[in-house]
Parts: sequence; C-alpha cells; structure tokens
Amino acid sequence: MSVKVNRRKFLKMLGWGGAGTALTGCDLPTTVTLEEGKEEVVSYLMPEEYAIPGIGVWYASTCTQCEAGCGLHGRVREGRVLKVEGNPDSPVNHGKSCMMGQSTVQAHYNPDRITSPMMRKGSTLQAVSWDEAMSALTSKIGPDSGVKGDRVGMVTGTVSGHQAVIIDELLAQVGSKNHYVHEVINTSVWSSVCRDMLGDEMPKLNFDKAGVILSFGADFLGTWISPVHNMGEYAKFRKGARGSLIQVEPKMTLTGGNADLWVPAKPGTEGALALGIANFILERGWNAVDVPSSVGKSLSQYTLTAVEKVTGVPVSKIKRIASMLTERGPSLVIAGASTENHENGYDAVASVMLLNLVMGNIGKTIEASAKFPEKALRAKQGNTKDLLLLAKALKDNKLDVLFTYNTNPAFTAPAVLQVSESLSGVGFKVAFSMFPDETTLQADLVLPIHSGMEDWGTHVPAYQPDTSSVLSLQQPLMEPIHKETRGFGDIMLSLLKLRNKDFGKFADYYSYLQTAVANMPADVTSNVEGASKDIWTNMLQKGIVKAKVSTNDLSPKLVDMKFKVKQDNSGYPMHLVPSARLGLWDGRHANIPWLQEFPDQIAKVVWGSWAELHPKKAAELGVKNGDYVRVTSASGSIETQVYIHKGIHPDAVSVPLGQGHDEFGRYAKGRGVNPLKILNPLMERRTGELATHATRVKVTNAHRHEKLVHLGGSESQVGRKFVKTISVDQLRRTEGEA
Amino acid sequence: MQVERRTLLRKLVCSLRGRMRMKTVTIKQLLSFSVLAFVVSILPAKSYAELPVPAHITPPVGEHESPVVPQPIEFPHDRHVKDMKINCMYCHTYARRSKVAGIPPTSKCMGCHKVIATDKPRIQKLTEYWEKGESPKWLKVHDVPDYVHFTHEKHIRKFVFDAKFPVEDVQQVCGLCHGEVQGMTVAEKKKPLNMGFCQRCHEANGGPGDCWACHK
Amino acid sequence: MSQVIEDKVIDEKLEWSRINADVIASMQAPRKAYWVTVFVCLTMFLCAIAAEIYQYKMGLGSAGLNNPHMWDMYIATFVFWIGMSHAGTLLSAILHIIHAQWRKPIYRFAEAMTTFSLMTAGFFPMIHLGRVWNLYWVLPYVSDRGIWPNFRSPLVWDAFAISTYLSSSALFLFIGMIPDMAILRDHTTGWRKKLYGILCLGWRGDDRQWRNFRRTYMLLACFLIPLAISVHSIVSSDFAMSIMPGWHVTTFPPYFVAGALYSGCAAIMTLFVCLRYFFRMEEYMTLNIMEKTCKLTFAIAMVWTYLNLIEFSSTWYGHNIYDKEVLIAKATGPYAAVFWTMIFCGCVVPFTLCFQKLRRHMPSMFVVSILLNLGMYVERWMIVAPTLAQAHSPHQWDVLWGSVIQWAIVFGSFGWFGLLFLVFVKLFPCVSMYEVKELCFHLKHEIEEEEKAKKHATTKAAGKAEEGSGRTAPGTPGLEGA
Amino acid sequence: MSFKNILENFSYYRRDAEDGGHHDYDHRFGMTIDLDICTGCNSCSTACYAENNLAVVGKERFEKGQAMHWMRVERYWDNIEGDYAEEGAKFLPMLCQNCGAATCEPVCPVAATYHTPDGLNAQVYNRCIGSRYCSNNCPFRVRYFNFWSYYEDSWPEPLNMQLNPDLTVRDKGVMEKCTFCVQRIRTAKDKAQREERVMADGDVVTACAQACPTGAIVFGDTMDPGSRVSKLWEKHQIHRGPFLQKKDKTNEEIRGYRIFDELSVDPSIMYLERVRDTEV
Repeated sequence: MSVKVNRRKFLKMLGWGGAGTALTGCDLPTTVTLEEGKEEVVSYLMPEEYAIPGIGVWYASTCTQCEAGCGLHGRVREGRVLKVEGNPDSPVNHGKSCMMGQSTVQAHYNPDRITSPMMRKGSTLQAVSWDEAMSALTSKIGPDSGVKGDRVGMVTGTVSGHQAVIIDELLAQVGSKNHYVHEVINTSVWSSVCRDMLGDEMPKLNFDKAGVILSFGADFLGTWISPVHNMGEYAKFRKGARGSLIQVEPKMTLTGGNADLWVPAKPGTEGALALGIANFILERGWNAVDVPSSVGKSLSQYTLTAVEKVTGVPVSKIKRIASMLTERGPSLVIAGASTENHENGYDAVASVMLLNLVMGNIGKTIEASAKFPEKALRAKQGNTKDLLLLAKALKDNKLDVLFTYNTNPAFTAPAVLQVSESLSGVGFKVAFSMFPDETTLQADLVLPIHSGMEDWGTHVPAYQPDTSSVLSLQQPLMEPIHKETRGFGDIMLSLLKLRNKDFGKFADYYSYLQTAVANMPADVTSNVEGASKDIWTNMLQKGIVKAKVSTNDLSPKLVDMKFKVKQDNSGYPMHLVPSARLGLWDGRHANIPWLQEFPDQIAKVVWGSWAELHPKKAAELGVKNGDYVRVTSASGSIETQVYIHKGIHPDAVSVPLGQGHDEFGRYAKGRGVNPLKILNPLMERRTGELATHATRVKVTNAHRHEKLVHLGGSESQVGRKFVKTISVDQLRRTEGEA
Repeated sequence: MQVERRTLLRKLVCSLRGRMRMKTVTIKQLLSFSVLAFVVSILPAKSYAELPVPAHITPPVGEHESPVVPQPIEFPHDRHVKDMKINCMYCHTYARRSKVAGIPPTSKCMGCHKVIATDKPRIQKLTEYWEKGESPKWLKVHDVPDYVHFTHEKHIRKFVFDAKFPVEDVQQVCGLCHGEVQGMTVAEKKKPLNMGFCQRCHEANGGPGDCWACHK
Repeated sequence: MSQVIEDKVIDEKLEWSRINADVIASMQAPRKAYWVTVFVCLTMFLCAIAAEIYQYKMGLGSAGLNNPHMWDMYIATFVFWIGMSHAGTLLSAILHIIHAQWRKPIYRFAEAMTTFSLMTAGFFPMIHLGRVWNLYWVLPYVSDRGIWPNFRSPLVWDAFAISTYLSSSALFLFIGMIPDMAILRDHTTGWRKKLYGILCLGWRGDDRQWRNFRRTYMLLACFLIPLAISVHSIVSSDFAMSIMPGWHVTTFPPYFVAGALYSGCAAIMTLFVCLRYFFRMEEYMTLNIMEKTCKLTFAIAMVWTYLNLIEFSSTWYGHNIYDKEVLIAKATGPYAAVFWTMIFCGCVVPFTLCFQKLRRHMPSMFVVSILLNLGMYVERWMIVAPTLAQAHSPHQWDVLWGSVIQWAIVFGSFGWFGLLFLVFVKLFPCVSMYEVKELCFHLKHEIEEEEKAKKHATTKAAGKAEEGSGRTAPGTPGLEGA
Repeated sequence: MSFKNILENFSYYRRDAEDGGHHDYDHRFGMTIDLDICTGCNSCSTACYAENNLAVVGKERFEKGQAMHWMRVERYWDNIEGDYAEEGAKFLPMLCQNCGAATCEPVCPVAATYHTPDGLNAQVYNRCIGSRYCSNNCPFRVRYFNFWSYYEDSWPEPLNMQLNPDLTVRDKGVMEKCTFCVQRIRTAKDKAQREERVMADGDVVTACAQACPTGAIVFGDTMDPGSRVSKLWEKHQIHRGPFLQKKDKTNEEIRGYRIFDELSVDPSIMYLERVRDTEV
C-alpha cells in the first residue's frame, strides 16, 4: 500500500469508550447487551483510505522485545492493532516470530503502563503535567542548569539506529561520555574473542552450511544473538544433509533439548574440553588447517585423560565428538553464556574458536558480516561491564543526572553492587519508561514513553544475517492508547532543541527520521527495492531497507591458548547457573501475562521460579519436585521450589532469570526469585564483564513443600507413540539424502 | 391477539439473545422463555412486505417491534430515501466492501449540508459536531449477537451484483432485513434478525446451512 | 410346626381395625429420632443449596473439575441415585407379579424410595451442566431455528429414559395408594381428610373398582419392569458408548442393572430398620420380612460380584492396553484405597447376610446395609474417576478428589432425598394397609387349613391343605375399609 | 432442516452416523508437524493465544489443571538410560486433531460439535450447554472447558482492546478447542469467492503455522493434490480414513504417523518422527 498522509492521522483509532461501547462494525467480542440502541457506533470524521471498518490491514514495523530486531507486520482493524506476525521481507526473521514477538501486543496494551509523567515530591512519585515535567527537566539539565560533562550519565539497553544517534548527540551536547549500555543476556565475550581472532565482532554464522554444530552453552535456539533467525537456519540445517547438533553445557537449554548429543561438562571447564578436542584432532592430524607448532605444544598438556579428569566428560565421548567434527564437516563451533560468563570466559571462548580455526571453518561456516555503512547507526550492544562501571560510578557519587531508558539495572544488578541503594545518591534521575519497574520507581522524574507499537524509530540489528546490511523501521501501528505518553525520540528531540538550534527545524521525531533517512549515504539509498524509488515510502511499506555493502574476508589470528580451571575449595560446592529463557528473557517481560502463563520449554513450570537439580543431588538433599531449597552464595541466598530432571550437571543448580520482581505491575510483582541478586561480583579477567555463571553456591533443603505448578501429568509417554524417535541411518534408508 | 403475540415474540427475541450472549440467565427469564418458546413455536408466522420484493428473492419471514432509539440527531431517512431518492449505498458505502455497512463519515454529510438546508436545527446540530471535529455518537439499532458472523458484502454481492439486480433499487434488497427505511426518520428495527429469521431465508434462497458459516 | 407357621411374615391375628389404627397412629406420632433425622437432612440440604448457588455464580471450576476430570462425583452420584430407584420396582412390581406375599408390608416405602431417588438423580445432570439454563435443548421441541438435539448422544437418551421412568414410577406409587387413601379419608379429620378425599379419587371399594384397580396395577407393574431395566442400561451407555478405557465395556448394561438392584435392596434394608424404629412398626415390618429381604440382597450381591469378575477378567485377558492400564491403576494407583473399599463392601460384607443371628439383629443389619450402600456409591465413583485420571493421553493424567463445593452438593443430595422420604411417610402410610389385611386374611386361611390337616392327619387331607394354601382367598378385604 | 427432512434423508444421516464425518467435502483441512525440526519454543502456542482470544487463567487455576491452551507443547523425558538426558527432551505440539471420525461429535447431546464440509471438527460455542461429554470422549484431551468466567480477569482494560473481533470470547460453561483458525479460513474463502477463483494452497495459514520459526507446521487442504500438505501425506504414505495405515513393506520406517491411529479416529494431523543421530 502506498502511504501519503501523516500516519498518525491515518491510524486514527475509532471512538473507543471502554466496555459496553463497540466500534463501527467492530463486533468487539465483549459481552455487550444485544438490545438495540445500547451500543455506540462512531464513524470516521473523514473517510480514510484502507481503513474499512471490519477489514484488517497489515502494516510493517520492527519488534522491540529483544535486540535481534526482527521485522513485524501488525494487523490493524478499526485503528486497533490486534496481532503481530513476522515481516516476510525482513532477512532477520523471514516472516517468523518468537513468543516474545507475538506478545508485543500485550506489552502495548498492558494494564500496568505508566499513563502520565510522574515527579518525586518528598518521598513519593506524583502525577504531574507534561509542562511541569519538561520545565523540571529543563531546569535540571537545560543549558543554563550548569550541568556539564561526565556528571551526566545515560543507561540504556542495546540501542541502534537513530535513537542511538540522538542519544549520542545529547550526551555530546552535554559533553558526557557516560553512556552505559547494559544487557544481562549478551554475547560480549564472544564478540571480543571474534574481534581479536577473526577481526569481526559479529561474524555471520552459517548454521545451514554446517554438517555438525558443536555448541558450548550457546542457546542459539533460545537466547543467543538472534533466536528467530537461528531457528530458521536450524531448520535448514536439520532438513538438508541432516546435520547433527552437539551441545556442551551444565544445564539443558532449549538448544540442548534439541541436541542429538547433550554433554554435561563440569561448569566452567568447557574451555578445557575444547582444547582437549583440539589436541586430539591435532594428534590425529585431522586438522584442516595446519597450526604453528607452538600452539600444538601448548595444547599437548590437554590429554584426553587429563581433560576427562577436569571436565568429567568420558574419553570415549571426547573422541567421538572429535571424530564427528572431522567426518561430518564442515563444522561450526560456537560458545555462549554458560561458557563465556566465567572468570576465564575469554580463554574458554578463545579455545572454542581455536577449534573453528583448526577445522578450517572460517570462510565456510563463519563469514564476515555485512556491517551497516553508517557507523553511527550501528547497534551499541549491551554488556555487563557497563553495569559494573555504572555501579562504581554510583558508589563514588560521580553522577548528578542519570537517564535510564529501556533497561532496569536496579533489578538486574547483583545485590552486592548495591545499585538501587546508591541510586539515591544521584541528584536527578530521569526514567524514560513504559512500566513502573524497579529502576523507574526510584527515579525523580518518570517520563511515560510510547510503546513499540506507538513510537517511531529505526533499528540496525547487531547481527546482520544477510549479505546486504539491513536497516529496519519501527512505525506506529496505532494511535497512542494513553493520551499522556510521548515518543522517546520526541522527548530527546525537545531536550536537544534546548542546546542545539539545528534541531529546531524538526517538528517531531517523525519529521526528523524522515529527513535523516532521506539523507542516508548513497550505498543505502541507491539500492532501494520496490516500485517507488522514494526510500521513505519504501521503508513505510516494506519496513526495512537493505544496504549492499562489500564485506572483506575474515583474518583468522591464533592467540596463545592457556585455559586454567579455577580450583575452588570454599564452602560452596555447587555452581549457580542463572539460565536465561526465551519468554521472560532477563525479566523485562515478566509483566506480560501470556509469557507468564507459557511453560518454560524444559521444566514446563509456569508463573514462578524454580531450581533445577539432578536426581542424584536431589536424592542427597532428600528433596522431590515442589520441595523448597535454599540456594546460598557468599553474597546472599534465595529460596525456591525444585524441579528435578536429568538435563543438568549434578554439580550445578540452575535458577531461571526473569522472576523475583519487587515492582513491575500486577503480573510480575512478588513472583518467584531473582538469581542475579545473589551473584558474587566476579569479573571476567580479559573483558571485565560480570562473570554471571561463576558464582558458587550451596544448596540446602528448606523442608517446605508446595505443589509445583507445571504443565503435564506424566513425564513419560508410557509406551504411547506420541513422539517417536528414529536414528539418522533409518532416515537415510527411507528418505535418502534429502 | 396480534399485539399479544408481538410482545411475546419480542420477549422471546430478547430472552433468546439474553441467553445467547453466554451470560447467566435468571430463573425467571428461564421459565418465561421456555413457555414462550413453546407458544411461539406453535404460532404460525405471518409474512408481510409492503416494499416490492425483488423477483429473485424469497423474502425472509418475520416481524419485530421495538421502541424508537433516541439518536443524537434525529436523522430523517424518509427525507433522504423517499424524497431525495438517495441510494442506500451512497452513504452506507462499506456495505459492498466489508462485513459492516458503516455509518457515513461526518464529512460525507457535510459534503451536502455545507450548503443545503443549513437553516434547519438538525443540520445546525450536525455542523456543531463538524466544527468540534468529532462525529456524533450514534446508537446501534440493527445488531446481531457477538457470536454471529454476518457480512453485508456477501449478501449484497449475491442479491445485487451477481443477480444483476439494478443497483438503484438496492433499497428493496436492504429492506428485506432493515424494513422500509423510507418510512422512518431514524432507523427502527422492523425485523427480528434472529436465527429463525436468517435460517428461513437461507433455506429459501439457498444460503449455507453450515453452522460455522454464520457462527464464530 | 409346619412351613407356613415357620416363616409367616406377620401375625395373622391382627385385627383389621387395629391395622388401620396403628398405621394412622404412625403417621401422627413418630419417635423423636424421626424429628432429629428430619432436622439433619434439612441442614444437609441447605448446605447443598448454598454450594449450588455459589457454583452457579462462579462456574464449574468451583467444583474443582479440570481438564482430564470433566466429570466427577456429580455423575457418580447421579448413577447412584438412578440405581437406588430400581429396588422399588423390583420389590413391588416383580415380587407382585410372582405373588411373593411378604412384600406387602414394605413395598410402599420401597416405591416411595424409587420415586424420590429418581427426583434426586434428576438434579445432578442439571447441577453438572455448564449452562443449565439451556437444559431444554436436549429435548426435541419444535423451534423456528429448526435445530434438533443429537439423537446419537446417550445423554439425549437419558433425558427420555429418566423422564419416562420418573413419571411412570410416580404413577405406580400413586395408584397403589388409592385404597389406603380411602381408608385414611374415613379415619382422619381436618386438612388430612380433605387431602385424602381428593387423592382417593372417590374410591368406594366396590367390586368394579377393585377389578379395575387390580388390572391397572398389574398392567403398570408389567410396564415398569422392562422400563426399569432399560433405564439403567441407557445410563450405563453414557459410559459404554464412549471409547474411554474402562468405560467402553460390553457388560456394562447388565452390570449396571445388577448394581442398581443391589444398592436398591441395601437402601431398602436401611430404611426398613429406620421406619421400623421411627414408627414402631415392629409388628408389620417383622424380622421374617427382613430375613427375606436379606436373602434377596445376598443373591443380587453375588450376581454383582460375578459380573465384576467377568469385567475384570475380560479386561485382563483382553489385549486393549489402555483398558488394562486403567484396571491396574484402579487396583494399585492413587485410587486403590477406594477401589478396595468397594470390593470389600460390595463382595465381602454381604456374606454377613448368611448368618441368621445377624439377619435378625436390627442394629447390625443397619450397619451392614450402610456399608453396602457405601460400597455401591464408591463403585459408581470408581467407574468415573480412575478412567478420567489415566486415560489415553499421559500428558493429561491427573488425580482429583473434588472440592468442598462438590462434596457439599453430593452430601446435600442425601439430605434432599431423606427430606422427601420422611415427609412422605409422615403424610402417607408407609405400610400398605389394604395389602397387609390381605396378607393377614390369607395367612389366617392357610393356618386354618393347617389346623384341619392336623386334626385328621391323612396324606390326602394334608395334600388338600397344601393345595388350599396356593389358592387365592375369596372376599375383598378392602371393603372393610369403606 | 426439519423433521420431515430428517425422515426423508434418513439414509444420509445414518451414513454419517456410521463412520462419522461428512460425505460431500469441499475441503479437508489438515496439518503436518515435523517433530524433527520442532524446537518446542512455544511460538505456536503464543500465536494461538493472540489469534483466538484465549484466556490467561493465572497460577491457581493453572495448578488446578484448568488452563486454556488450545495449542500446548508437551515435553517428554523418555527411556533415559544413564545419568543424563543425552538425547535431549522430546517436544510435541498437541492441538485438536480435527478427526474425520471424531469421537466427540456423536456424544454431544445438542450437536454443538459437528463436522463441517471443510473437514473441520466444529464447536459452536453458543449452542454448547456444557455437558463436557465431548471432552471426556476425546483421547487427545484437547478440548478445554470454561470453568470460570474469564473476561474480567484475563483482559483488564485496556488488554481487551487486543481481542480478535473475528471470534467470540467464550464465557463460563462453554467447551472450546482449536478450530484450525476457522476465522482465517472463512476470510480466505470469502476473498477467493470475491475474486471468483478456487482457494489456492497458502491462501489460509493458521496462526501457529504462520508463527513457527522453523516452519515445522504445514497447514493446507488435504483434498487439493497440489497442496504442500497432501504432497507430504503422499510422501509419508498417510491416507485419509478411519483405519490403521497400511504402509508399503519396502520402507516401513517412513516418518509419517498419526497419533492414536489405532483408535480409528482419522486425525487430520500427521506427525513426522523425530530424528536423532544415535551414532554421536
């Protein structure tokens, strides 16, 4: 559809007066009375193209539920967005969507959204008008407020596109460099290893080209880099030559659940295993690329037996994995959360990457990615290093003004960092927020922003899965439901106007975007596809624009491998695995009823937290499903129910992220526990990331039982043919090499 | 007797709907309904149609009485339809495109009434709305239960376009379910629009008999 | 003493006028226990009402039902009450046809029981229905929507069966009472007189009326027996027609009928003991009658046990894995305790009926009959619950014990039944006067024959006596009432 | 339809009664779910909630077993020798199988559930009286009953603005189940009719199939030989009809199978066996 008029007007929502009244032709399935003359029907003031009551129209936008930046199509009827689906044009998700993407609507229509600006008066936050709020803002950080330099900070989640640009612009105007980009679920160690060893921090991974994937705790089907895209690739990988997936991790993730072979290595020893495999391969001379003898020497200490002793993975398995890598190649070896978030995570990931080098996967299954030409628009990826920095800055009272946007450090920071305590030290805290989460409620000024379906924006996925780089447009699918919310961009723009006159010419963020997009470099604008050559119209229609960029090949570089497993003889025998899950993610979606109601993919538990234990360990503790256990670390303890299964290493206890909110609306508040709270402040040595998986804990029986609320009566099929498994050779015999 | 029966019919329709909207029903309604259901089922239905009925349609049988709904503006259908001879689908323009006929956008009214009959009080009221930039809150008269899937578009297509029926007489077709609008000011519900009503017409004119064709 | 004297069920010397007096007295001054029971029943019933109102407002979730357990105790209780209703038919109709004299003093309350337990059962489909206000949709009525019930569904058959059975058994009860109504009309005053006056439909007791009366009664009896059988077969088809393991059983119809008669007899024993005590009926509800009832019960119990065994073994030796699983789960799974209770109460307890001492000892009989009833109730529940708990899809396995609401309503149903019954026996004679008179008359006659036979003890005379005992006696004792 | 009609066409109705289902089908919609590439990620389930106005029941009611997920992803731990689940978990998206000879249909006292000419197993909400016999008689246990009135609890303002107007919100006392997104089918049919053509493969995609990130779910008309679904059914030798599948002997290990085929209910969903590399 071609779109000319201003979309806001275009998306005008038909009269909505709460229950009892229905929209023109919209038989909203409430239980409205059917006596005639009870329902109100309101007509459009002006007839508008494409807005026929009773007929749904699809508009393109971008998903803001996680950082992957999938393209969306939203179904709009009578001016209300009803459902979102993937945007087939987007190379990120090819028209598919995950559960979080589908739930965008519930974030948007959430009953707990903040509906008006709030300002701290005394100890409480009170609703104020926008004028009051803005004047307060101006007085605090306007040009004549005297606030300058690094005393101003901004905490955000991963940002990209023009939001990133204006954030930078604002900070530049103020003269501050404190942009803390924080994500708990990140791949920063992986990225830095890739940068050092391959020269590309987000290399393109060809799952579909791989014959065998060896993944060290990378939950690429669930939470790693770009889940929806990965799942699409995974399907190809399974369908084509029927590759095999080997997953090495302490706790079975969604990916582990789909693996052909799931190998539980002792938590924190994955690096040793990788080197062991590498060593074995070198010994056998299976390596596709010959490596300098120095490396071979340093590897030689990782003999199979030694590795078995360290990792607890039997020699036979190590051999088999090694031979698989060689026979079934081309292979792809990746590493994720449970490998990289240790104090020696960098070394571990480097050892994993070594395997790729040795097997000669570089250029085959790992390729250079297409970087978006405009550097400023590229994604600023979140990490936990910035969290530590922020915590430090707060402790030392380095900040007078702090903006928070799209992040919740008060929830995600370990208790020992005392982020929420020391936040009070900051003179003026401004929260751009949709929901009353922990951080927002600590702010002095709360600015309610539009939801992802009401706001304008552009996104450049950090992971570019295509040969051409993509910029994806986020456009409103409907008129804001709440009158008092504003777009993030609009607010930032009005702040910028105070300091920089150049921005004066933009009425709102919409017009700013329009101009900015139109003035993008030639290699973006030149190859716009579609009927109309006008890039803006094209983006409105397609939701994305692709930039053909030339990628230079990766430059593999070996680094010296020495992976030491840290011996820990403190009184904490177990490893805490704060496992992320597709759904609640890092806790940002805990206020979405759907995502609370959907069972965790592995444990199938709903509406709460649980601790996963291995049957052996459970027997030691004398607990059964539903019993409460106390998980104690050096820096705190949590109490939750156990779920016992064989998908976890006996030395590990896994507590999922997402629950344990003190605030954050009716659906999230006071539900479950937050494992991040009891993490020890350990750092990854090379990158300075927070080593989230390094915390040691002890688990004790709390002698309390409650029924574990989870899906499914029997955990076994009891001989029924529900899911039947056959082996690959059977498959080959019947269907041949597809 | 006739009146008796009308009220009975009406009560029946209401209780029918009261029940069907899947809300609990009071015992009283319950009893009265079961009695009424019996009574009505044995009463012969009387058909009437003052409008000329299009030759290709067997008209649906049934009648309905209900109080006139107080609309924000007492819109005179009779004037527009009878005197001005304005086609239904000129204003209710979505009827042939969507499941709903749609209330005409205020701009459409103003299209004429910027100049026509501007001195009339009702028009002045309309103009007020227009100047305020909002459209009047009409009350829905012809309503089917929420679990009924009815599309104007299909009916218009079958009975008008596919049947090569002259579009200028479309009112005869609309009238089958909406009564003789040319005789009313604001729209009144003259037909029961309940399941029996639809059912009979579907049987007579070869409409779908599948439950899921109309129920959702 | 001879056979006739041995097991004469009642003292033949009872004056007919005294019979009238006793029975009428019973209706006016029962023991305290009666009033206590009435009160208890009333409270139970009121609790149920409260529970039902709550459930109606909130939805069936409040009954604790869930996805696998779409049905639970409501249906079990429904089947139980339907079953109970069969005893009356058995006792009055069947025994009437085979001229078992001893039924006469007790068949009246048995019939009452039939009617009332049916009335109780009738509630349960409604209580259990999600949208009860649409109940009438299961009946084929002419509507302008031209839609009909689904005649393939056993639930629709239920609707027909139960309504027919209820109406006809009520009629049977009423017809049987007409002569007594007349007697009461003549012996009572005030509102009772008016009431009975209306109910006796101008009974004068002349020959024509008696002839018609007996014909009608016999006719109804004959009609009722096959009906009763069919009703419970249809109820059984609610389960047998499904594909669920443990429900899809060929022997269910006979099994259900047997179970029905069983529980009915057990119930009769209970009520027998109660009434005998409440209304000082020792002379009418004699131990001999109790003995006969017990023997009958024992016989039926054995039939039921046998059918159980058949069902189990056919499942055990069959090759339907799902059925087998359910059977094993019943015996060993979460419901095992309940299951074995059923086996104990249903198959073991009846053997106490073999001992004459016990049979003639009312308190122990009371306990035994209660146990039998319990067993029969549990049996119904063991049909419904375990199957749903462990059906085809293991993912949906679940164990359910019902919520407070559900229990309250189930208990309340007993209260309701008790209430109806107690009011009835207070209002109408729980012992059929005219038939007792008949009984005495015949007995007297037989015994006279005995005496004669004794006097000149010749085989021929003896033979005559035997013969005489068989012959129905002349005269219409009913006239005495008039 | 009237009583006269029943009498006249008795043989027709009887024939239906014998082997269930319909006889003059326009379409027979069916599905294929490839358990090999299904990752059990719950996207289908979410899409279903979004499309079909499914109620969120909350923790307490979920515990009671009263959840309303038409599309549930079952997870099985099975035959695990040794200490670890080395084979991973087994996932199974379970939804109404829209059986051709559905066991739920004959037992409904008011014919609220019946077979449509599209081969769908219909549930007419406003006709349902809530006897729950259908659910009891469903071996898959995929029918969900509204044990409570969910409207207020599940969609507090303004969440109810998301409700899909193309189908009702069911109130308490009504049985409901997966409809193969009949509202989408309806729309697609109308569209095809408007454009005066027959429905083509891909005109209608159910919410779950649309969302599935791995494309494990394929939906289509099994009567249209050109459709992807019928091609798959052909390939895996699954045929319509309430009987046990006869597979050709040469390769009896073909992956297609229908759950509870031995019950002769003729499910419309073919599952493809999960393949795992046992050599690893």
